[in-house]
Amino acid sequence: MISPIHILTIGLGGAFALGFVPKKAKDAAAVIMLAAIALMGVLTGSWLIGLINGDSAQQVFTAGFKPPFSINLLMGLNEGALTTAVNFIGLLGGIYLYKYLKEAGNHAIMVFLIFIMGLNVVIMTRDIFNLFVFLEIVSIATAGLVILTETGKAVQAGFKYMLATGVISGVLLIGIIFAYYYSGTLNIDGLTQAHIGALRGGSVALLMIMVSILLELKTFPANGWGLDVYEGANAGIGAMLSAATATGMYYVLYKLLVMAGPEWNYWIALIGAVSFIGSNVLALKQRSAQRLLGYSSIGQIGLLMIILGFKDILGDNTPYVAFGILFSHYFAKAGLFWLAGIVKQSDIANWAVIRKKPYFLFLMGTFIFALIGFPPFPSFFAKWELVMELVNTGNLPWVVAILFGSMMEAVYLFRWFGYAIKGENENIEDFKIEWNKILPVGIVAIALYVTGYFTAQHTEAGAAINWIPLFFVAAIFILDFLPVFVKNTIAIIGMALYFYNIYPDLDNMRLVFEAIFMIGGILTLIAGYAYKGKRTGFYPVALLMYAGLTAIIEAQTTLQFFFGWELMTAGSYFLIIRGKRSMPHGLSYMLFSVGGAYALLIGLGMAFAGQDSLGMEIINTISYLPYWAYGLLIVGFLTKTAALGLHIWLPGAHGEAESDVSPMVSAILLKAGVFGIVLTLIGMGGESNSYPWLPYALGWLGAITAFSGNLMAVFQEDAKRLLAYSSIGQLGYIVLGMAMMTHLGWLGGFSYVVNHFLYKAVLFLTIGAVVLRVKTHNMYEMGGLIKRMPLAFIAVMIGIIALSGVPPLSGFAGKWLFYNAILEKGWYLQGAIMFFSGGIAFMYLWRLIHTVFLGQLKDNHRNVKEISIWFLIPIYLLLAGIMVYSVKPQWVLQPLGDMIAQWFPDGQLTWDGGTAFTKYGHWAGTAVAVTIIVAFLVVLALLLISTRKAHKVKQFDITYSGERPERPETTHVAYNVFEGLYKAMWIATIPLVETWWNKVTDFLHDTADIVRRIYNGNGQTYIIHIVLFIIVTYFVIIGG
Amino acid sequence: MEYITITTGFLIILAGLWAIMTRKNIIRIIIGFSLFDTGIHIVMVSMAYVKGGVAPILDKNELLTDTANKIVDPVPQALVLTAIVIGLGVTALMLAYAMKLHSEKKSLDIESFKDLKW
Amino acid sequence: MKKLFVFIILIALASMLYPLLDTFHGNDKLSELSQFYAQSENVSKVNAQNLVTAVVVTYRGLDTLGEVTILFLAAAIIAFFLKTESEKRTLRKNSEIFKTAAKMLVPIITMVGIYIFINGHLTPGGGFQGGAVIASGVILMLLAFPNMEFNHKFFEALESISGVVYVGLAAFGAIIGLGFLDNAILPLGKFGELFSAGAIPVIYSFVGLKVGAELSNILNKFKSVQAEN
Amino acid sequence: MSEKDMNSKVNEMLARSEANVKNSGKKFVRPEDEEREVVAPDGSIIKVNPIYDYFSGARPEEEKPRNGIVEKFLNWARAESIWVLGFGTGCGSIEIPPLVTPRFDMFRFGVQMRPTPRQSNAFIISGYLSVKTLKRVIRTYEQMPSPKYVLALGSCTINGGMYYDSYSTINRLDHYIPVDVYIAGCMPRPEALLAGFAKLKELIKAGKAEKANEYARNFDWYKANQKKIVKDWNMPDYNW
Amino acid sequence: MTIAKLGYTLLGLFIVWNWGFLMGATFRKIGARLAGRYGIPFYQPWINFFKNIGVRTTITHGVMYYLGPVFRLTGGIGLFFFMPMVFTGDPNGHWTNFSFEGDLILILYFQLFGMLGMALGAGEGGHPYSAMGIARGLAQHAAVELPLTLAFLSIAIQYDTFSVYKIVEAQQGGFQNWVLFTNPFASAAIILAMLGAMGHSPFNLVKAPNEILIGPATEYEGTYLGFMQSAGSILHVMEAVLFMNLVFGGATSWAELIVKTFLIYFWSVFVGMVFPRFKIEQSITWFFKVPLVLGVLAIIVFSF
Repeated sequence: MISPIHILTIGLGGAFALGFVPKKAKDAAAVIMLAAIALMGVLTGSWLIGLINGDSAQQVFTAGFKPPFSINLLMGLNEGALTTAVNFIGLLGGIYLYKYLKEAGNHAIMVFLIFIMGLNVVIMTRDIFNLFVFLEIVSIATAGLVILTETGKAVQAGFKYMLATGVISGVLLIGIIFAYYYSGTLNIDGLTQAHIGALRGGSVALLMIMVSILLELKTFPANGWGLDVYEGANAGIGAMLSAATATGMYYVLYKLLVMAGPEWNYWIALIGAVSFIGSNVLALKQRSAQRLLGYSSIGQIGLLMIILGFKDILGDNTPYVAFGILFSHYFAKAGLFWLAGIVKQSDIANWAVIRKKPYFLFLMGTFIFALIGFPPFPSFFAKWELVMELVNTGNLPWVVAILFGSMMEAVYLFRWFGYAIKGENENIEDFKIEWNKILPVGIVAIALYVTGYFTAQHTEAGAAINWIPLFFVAAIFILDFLPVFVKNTIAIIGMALYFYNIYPDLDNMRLVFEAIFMIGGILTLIAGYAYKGKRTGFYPVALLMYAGLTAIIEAQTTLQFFFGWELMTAGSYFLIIRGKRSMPHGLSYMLFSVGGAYALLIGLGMAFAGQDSLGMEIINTISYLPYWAYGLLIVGFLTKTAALGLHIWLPGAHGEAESDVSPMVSAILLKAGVFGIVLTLIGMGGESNSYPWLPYALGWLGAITAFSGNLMAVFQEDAKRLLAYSSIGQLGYIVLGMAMMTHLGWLGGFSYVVNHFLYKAVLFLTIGAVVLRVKTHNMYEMGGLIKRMPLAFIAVMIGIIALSGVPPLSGFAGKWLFYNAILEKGWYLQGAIMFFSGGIAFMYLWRLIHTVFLGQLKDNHRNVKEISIWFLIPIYLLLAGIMVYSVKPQWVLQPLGDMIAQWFPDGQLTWDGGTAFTKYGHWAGTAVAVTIIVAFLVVLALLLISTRKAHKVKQFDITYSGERPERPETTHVAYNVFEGLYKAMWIATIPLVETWWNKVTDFLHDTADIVRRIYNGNGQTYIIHIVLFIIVTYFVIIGG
Repeated sequence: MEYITITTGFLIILAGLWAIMTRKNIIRIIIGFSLFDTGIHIVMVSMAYVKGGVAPILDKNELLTDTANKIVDPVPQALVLTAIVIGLGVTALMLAYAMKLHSEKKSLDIESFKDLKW
Repeated sequence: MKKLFVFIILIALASMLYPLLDTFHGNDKLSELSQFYAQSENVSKVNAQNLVTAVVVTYRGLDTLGEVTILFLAAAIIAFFLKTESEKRTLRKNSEIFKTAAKMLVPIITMVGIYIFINGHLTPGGGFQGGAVIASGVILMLLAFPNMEFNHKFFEALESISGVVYVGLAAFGAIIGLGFLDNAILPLGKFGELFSAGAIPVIYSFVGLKVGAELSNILNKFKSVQAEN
Repeated sequence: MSEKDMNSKVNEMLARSEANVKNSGKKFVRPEDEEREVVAPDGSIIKVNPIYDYFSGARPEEEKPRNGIVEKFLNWARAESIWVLGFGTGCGSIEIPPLVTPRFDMFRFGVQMRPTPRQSNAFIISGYLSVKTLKRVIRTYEQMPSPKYVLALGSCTINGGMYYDSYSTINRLDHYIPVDVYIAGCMPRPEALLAGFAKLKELIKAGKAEKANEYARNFDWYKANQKKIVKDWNMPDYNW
Repeated sequence: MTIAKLGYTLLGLFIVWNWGFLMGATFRKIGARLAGRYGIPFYQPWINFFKNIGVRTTITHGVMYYLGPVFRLTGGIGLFFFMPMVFTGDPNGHWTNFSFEGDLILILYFQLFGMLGMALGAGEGGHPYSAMGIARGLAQHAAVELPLTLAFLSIAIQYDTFSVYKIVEAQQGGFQNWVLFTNPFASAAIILAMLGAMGHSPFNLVKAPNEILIGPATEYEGTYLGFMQSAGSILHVMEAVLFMNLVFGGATSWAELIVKTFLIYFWSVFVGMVFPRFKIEQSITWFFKVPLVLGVLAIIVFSF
C-alpha cells in the first residue's frame, strides 16, 4: 500500500508542476488537477478499503524521527473515510467548477488542488502546529477560491473572511505556543497525555485552541463572515466549504476534543446546541438560497458538535451517528449548493423555475429530505440512534433541543422546497444545463441513497427493514416516462400482489388496517385511469406513501415503524403538494408531520430506555416516564389524525389535493394515525390501563375535535374543504371511541374506522370527480348536477346517509355502539357533544349534496358529462361495501368484536343472529334495514298508484310570485347558507388554534428577523463578535 | 527580561485588535492585523528564552557538549519563522483584497462594504 | 460609544490573557523536545550546525513545506486575483544616482541572499531569509525602473522547479524508505562544513529561490496593478 | 258594449302599441332572456337560450276526470276544501282580508288562503289588470295544478269597469284565462265574495267547473289573445 | 312476527294517522276560537287530504323530487314502527309495533330519515325558499337536539337503559314514578326543547308561512302534499308519544295515549298561540340558554 504521505507528493507536486503547463493549455491544467485529486482519492480510498477489511491504522513518520520529535500523520479508519470523502467531493467539485477554474487560469487550478490537499493533511496530521499550518493553507486557499468568480460581493465576503480567519488563527497560535510552553510538546497525543487543561494558564491555552477551532467551524453567533462567504462565493465553492471544509474541521474538532479531555464534551455539546438552534431559527427569515444553505450548514455542524459532545455516552455508536449525519449533510449540502449554482436564482421564491426540469426537482427533494433526516437517508438512522441513546441515558432536554432545531430547519427547507414545487414560474428565465455541473449533483444524489441503504444494513433493526416496497417505488420512478395507463396497472398489480403475500402474516388488528391501506389504495388507484398523459411524478410518490403505510403495519421493531412513518409522511407530502394551490398547506402538513414525528421519536426513545430492545412490544412495557412517553406517542399520532390544535394542515391539504389524492390522504392516510393510537392504547394495557388521565384527556380532545371540525365544515364554501373539515370531525369520533378504553368504545371506534374509510372515500372520490368535470371547488358555483350526473348523486347520497348515521345505513352501527359505550363509560357530556356534532354534521352534509347536486343547474354546466367511469368503478365498489355492512353489520362487527376482546374482554356485544345486545338495549341491523326498505317500497307504490303520469318540468318552472327566476346563480341558495347558525354560533368558530399557531410562527420569525441583524455586514463587527465569543466562552467555561 | 517581552507582545496584540475593531480604513485595519501578528510573534519568541542560554547554533566546540543546558529553545524559533511567513502571506493577500475593494467602490471605508448582510 | 465598547471588550480579553502572563515564569531548562534535539547523537543524525534550521527543515519539515505552500498560494491567488493588464503610464523619472546605485546594489543584494540560504544550516538564516533578501533586490529594481519589463515567466518557472524539486526530494526519502523529508537521502558530510547536513542545504537553496521568486511575483503584481489607481 | 266592439277595441289598442314599438325602433328584450354563450368548464362554448332551456313550455293537456262516484267524491272534497291564492291587483285585494276575520270567517266553509299557486285550486283576481300584471296572472294561473278555478272579483276585472278605455288596462279577463265565477261590483263586499265561493262550490259539486280543461282545449286561442296584448312576451308559451 | 302483529301495527298506524289529523284540526280550531272565529270543521284535514290526492296535475322536477315525500312518509311510518305505543307489560305486545323494545338511539337518528329525504326532494325542486327552509330546519334541529339528548341521556342513565320500553316499564305504578317527578331537570329540559321539536310558533321558521311561502314544501302539490300531510300528522303524534313514553309514564291504553299526547301536543300549541316567530339565531340561542343548562344539570345530577 502506498504511504498516505504521498497525498502531499501528489497534491503539492501536482500544484507546483502546474507551473510548467503553458498558460494557454487550460484544459490540460484542469485535467491534471482532476487527475491529481482522483489519484489522492484512489490512494485514500485504497486505504479505506484496507482499513475496513481489518488492516491496522498506519502512522506516517517524517524526517526519519519518531514522534513527538517530528511531525507524524495518522491513517486510521476515521481518517481514511474522511479523506476519501474529501477527495471524492473535491473531485466532483472540481468537475463542477471545471469551467470557472479554466477561465480563472492555472493559478486558480493550483489553488484548488492545494485546497483539497490541505484538507487531507488537516485530517491526518497529529501535530498541532502542523495542523495550524495546514489550516492556514486551507483558509488562504479558501480566501482565494471565494473570488473565483469575481463579483463585488465575493470580494467583500473574501475580505471579511480573511480578516476573521486571520484573527482566529492568531488566537489559535497563542493557544498553541502556550500549550507548548506548558507541556513541552506539540504532538496532539503528547498534549493529550499532558493534561494542560488542569493548569491555570494551560486551561486558557486550551480554551484558545478549542475556541479558535469552533470559530473556524463558524459557530453561531460569531459566524457572520462565514455566512457572507456562503452567500457571496460561487456556489461550487460554497459546496466545497460546506461539505469538504466542514468535514475536515469537524474532524479537527474531534481530534482536539480528545486532547482537551472529557470535561470539554459538555461545553462542545452546549455550544453545538446553541449553534444548531440559533442558526436554524435565524434562517427562518432567509430568502437568499445560498445564505440559507449557509445557515443550514452551520446548523448541521452544531448538530454534529452535539454528537461529539456526547461521544462518551454514545460510545461505540459515535462514529455511526456522526458519520450518518455528516455524510447526509456532506452529500446533500454539496448537492444543494451545486443546484444553487445551476439554477442561479438567489431568491428562494424564484426556485420554482427548477420545476421546468422535473428531474432537478427530484434531486432537490432528495437533498432536502436527506438534510431533515427522512428515510432512507443516513441521517434518518443516525438521528434515530442519537435520540434513542440520548433518551436512554436521560438527556431529554438535549433531545428536545435537537429536535427543536431540526424542526426549524424543516420549516425553512420545506418552505424553499414548496416554492420549488409550487411557486409561480412563468416569468422566470429557464436555467441552462451544463453537463459538468449536473454530473456531480447526480452522483451525490445516488451516493445518498446508497449510503442510506448501507447505513441501514449496519444495525440489526435497520437490516430487518423490508426494502421491497421501496425498490418497487424506485422501479416505478424509473418507469415514469410511461403513460398513466401502464403505470397504473403496474401499481395496482404490484399492490395487489404485495397484499396477497403479506396478509397471512398479519394479526387481525393489523389486517384491518392493512386492508384499508391496500384495498383502499387499489380502489383509489383505479380512479387514476381517468387521467390522461404521463402524470409525471404521481405514481412514485403515491406508492411511496403506500410503502410507508404497509411498513408501519409490518413493523417488527420501532425503527421499522418510524421508518415507515417517515416514508409515509414523505409520500403523502408529495401527494398533497401536487394540488394546484397546495403550497402553504403542503408546508404546514409537513411541519406538523415532522413535529409529530419528533414527538413519536422521543416517545419511542422513552420506550427504548431501560428495555434495551427495539421490538414493537416495548411500547407495551414503558417504564421510563411512562406518562410522558405515552402522551408523546399519542400527540405524535394525533398530528396525523388532525386532532384539534394539530389540525391546521388538514383542510387545505385535503381540500386542495387532486381529485383522487384527497381520498388517499383522507380516507386512508388518516387511519395511520388511528393505527398508532390503537397501538399506544394497547400498549397502555388495554382494560387494565394504569394511566387513566391520558385517555380521559384524549376523550375530551376527541369530542371537542368532533364538534369544532363539524362546525367548521358547515361554514365552508369549498366542497373539498368541507369534506376535509368533516374528516377532522370524524376522526374526533374515532379518537373519542378509542379513548373510552372499553370494548364497546373500541368496537364503535373500529366500526367508524371501517366506515369512515368507506364513505369518505366515496365522498371524496365523487366530489373530486365532479370537480374534475366542473373545474371549481366552490359549491355555490355548482348546483343541479343531479340532472347531469345521476350516478354521482346516488353515490353522494348514500355516502352522506352513511356518514350522518341515519338508519338503516352503516353509519348508524357506529353511533349506536358509541352511545352504548358512553353510557357504560359514563362520559355523558362528551356523548352529548358528539350527538350535537352529529346534528351539525347533518347540516354540512345536506349543504354538500344540495348545493352541488340539487337546486339550480348553472349555465356553463348544461353539457357536463357524468363523472368518469374510472371514478365510478371504485365508488360503486365502495358503495357495495357500505350496503353490505348496512344490511349485515354482524359480518363486520362480530370479527371486530372478537378481535377487540383480546384487549377488552369485558362488556362484549352478544349476538343473536343479526341482533346485537348490550346491557342497555339491542339492535337488529338487518331487521331495521328490511323494515325501512319495505315501508319505503310500500309508500312508493302508493304514490305511484295515486298519481297520474308526472309531467317533467325544468329548473325555472318554479313558483316565483308570478314572476320567474332570471338566472340560476341568483336562484340557487348556496352561498352562506347557514348564516343564521353562524350568527348564533360564531363564537365557536373563532380560529383560536390557528391564531395561536400564527402567533408562534410570527414570534419565531420576528425573533429571527431581529436577531439576524447582528450580522450587519461590517467586517469589524464580525471581529467584535469573534472576540466577544472568545471572552464569553472564557468566562462561561473557565469562569473568570 | 522575559516578562518584558511577553507583556510587550500581549500589549501589541491588544493594540492590533484595537486597530482592527475601531479603525474605519481598511489599510489601517490591515496594519492592525500586522501588529496583532507581530505581537503574537513576540510572545512566541519570548517562550524560547532559557535563562542564560545562547543561540542554538553549534558553531563553537564548547556548545557541542552538554548542549541542552547551554542553548535556548530552538523550537519556538522555528515556529515563529513559519508563523512570520504565514503572516506575510496573509497580509499580502489582504492587501490584494484591499486593492480590489478600493477599485470596486473607490473607497477604503470598511462601512461601505456591507452588501452582504443578515 | 463603539470605542468604549471595544475598550471594555479588550479589557475583558486582557483579563483572559492575564492567567497566561501570570503563570509564565520563563524557562529554566529546555523542554523535553528541545533536549532531544540538542542531544549529540541526534545532532549528528541531522548534522546541521544551526539547530533552528535542523528543526525547521527536518524535524518540522512538513511545516516548512506548508509554509512554502502558503507563500506559493498567496502568490498564485494574487496572480489570478490581480490579473489586470498594466497600462503604459508616465511616472516621475528617478534620479540617475538612484538608478545607478540600484544597478550596482542589486547583484550584491542577490549574492547576499544566495549566501544566506546556502549557509542556512551553518549560520543564522536560511531559505526564507535569503529569499526575502533577494526579493528586496527585486523591489529595488522595481522602484528604480518602474517601466522595466518583468520576466515573470522566468520567475514562475523558477518557482515551479524549486517547488517540484523540494517535494521530489521529500518524497524521494519516503520512496527509498527513509522517511518523508528525511535529510539523510544525501550524504551527511562533516559537521560544520558547507556540504553537510544532507539535503538541508539543497532544500534550503530551493526554498530560497522559490521564496525569492514568489515574493518577487507578488511585488510585481502589486506594482502592475497600482497603475489603475 | 258588444263583444265585437270589444274585439275591435282590443285590436285598435294592439295596433297602437305595435306602432309604438315600431316607432321606437327596437324590440325590448330583457338581458337575462337574450340568447347567451357561456364557456363550459372544459373550454367549449355552449349556447343557452333561457326561454327554451330553462322552461318546459310544453302545451297543457286536457286532464280527464275520474269515473263516477270517485269523481263525485273528489269534487265534493274539492268543493269543501278551497285553497285560495289571492292575487291583489287593485282595490279588490282590500276586500279579501276581512274574510279571515270573525265577522266573515271563510274557514268554516273550508276556504283557506295558501301562499303558493302549486297548492291552491282557486285563484281570485281582484281588481283591474294592467297589461303588465296580466303576464303574472297568466303565469300564476298556469302554474296552478288542475282542477283550478278562477274567481273574477269586481267590475274592472270582468269588463274593464271604469278603465274600459284605458290603454294599459285589459278589459275582459276571460279573453285571456277562463273564469269560473264572476263577482260583480265596484267593489263587491266580502259577502259577495262569500256568495261567489258558494257559487263555485255549487259548480264544482255539479262537475261544471272544468275550465282548466277548457283552457287546454282552446289553448291556441287564449295564447293568441294573450300575445296580442302582451307585446314583450318573454315567457314560455305555457308556464308549468 | 306474525300476521296478527302486522295487523295490529297497521291498525295502530291508522289510528295514529287519524289522531294526527284530528289533532291538527283541533289546533286550527283552537286558533280560530282564540281569534273569536268559528274555525274549520274538525274533519277539514281529511277533506284536504282527499282533495290533494285527487289533484289531477302532477309535475316532477326529477326523481329525488318525486321520492322526497316517500322518504318523508317512510320516516313517519318507520318512526311509528320503532316506537312502542301502548304499554301492555309484554315487550312484544300488540301495540309495540316492530320496536324491538324501542331503542332510543334508533328513534333519535331515524327522525333524520324523513327530514333528509324531504330536504333532498325539496332541494331538487330548485326553489330558493325550500332550501332556506331546510337550512333553518337543520340548524334549529341541531340546537333542539342538544338539550333533548342531554335529557334523554339523563333518563338513560337513570334507568340504565336505552330501551324506551324499559323506561316506560320503570315508570309504571303511579304518577309519582314518572320521570317528570323522578328526574325534574331532564323533564324540564325536554318540555322546553319539545317546543322546538314540534315546530310550532315561535319555532316554526322552517315553514314560516307567508315569509318563505311554506318552506321546503313550496314546490310540492297534490298527491305529494297529501303524503306530506299524512307524514306530518304521524310525526307530530310520534313526537308526542316519544315524550309521553320518556317523561309522562307512557300509556297503558289507547285512551291514555290519546289524552297524554293531546296534552303534550297542546302545550306546544298554546305556546305557539302566544309567541310570535323567532328568527333563526334567536331560536338557536334560546335553546342554548335555559334548556341546555337544564340538560347539563340533568346529566350532572345523575352522573354523580
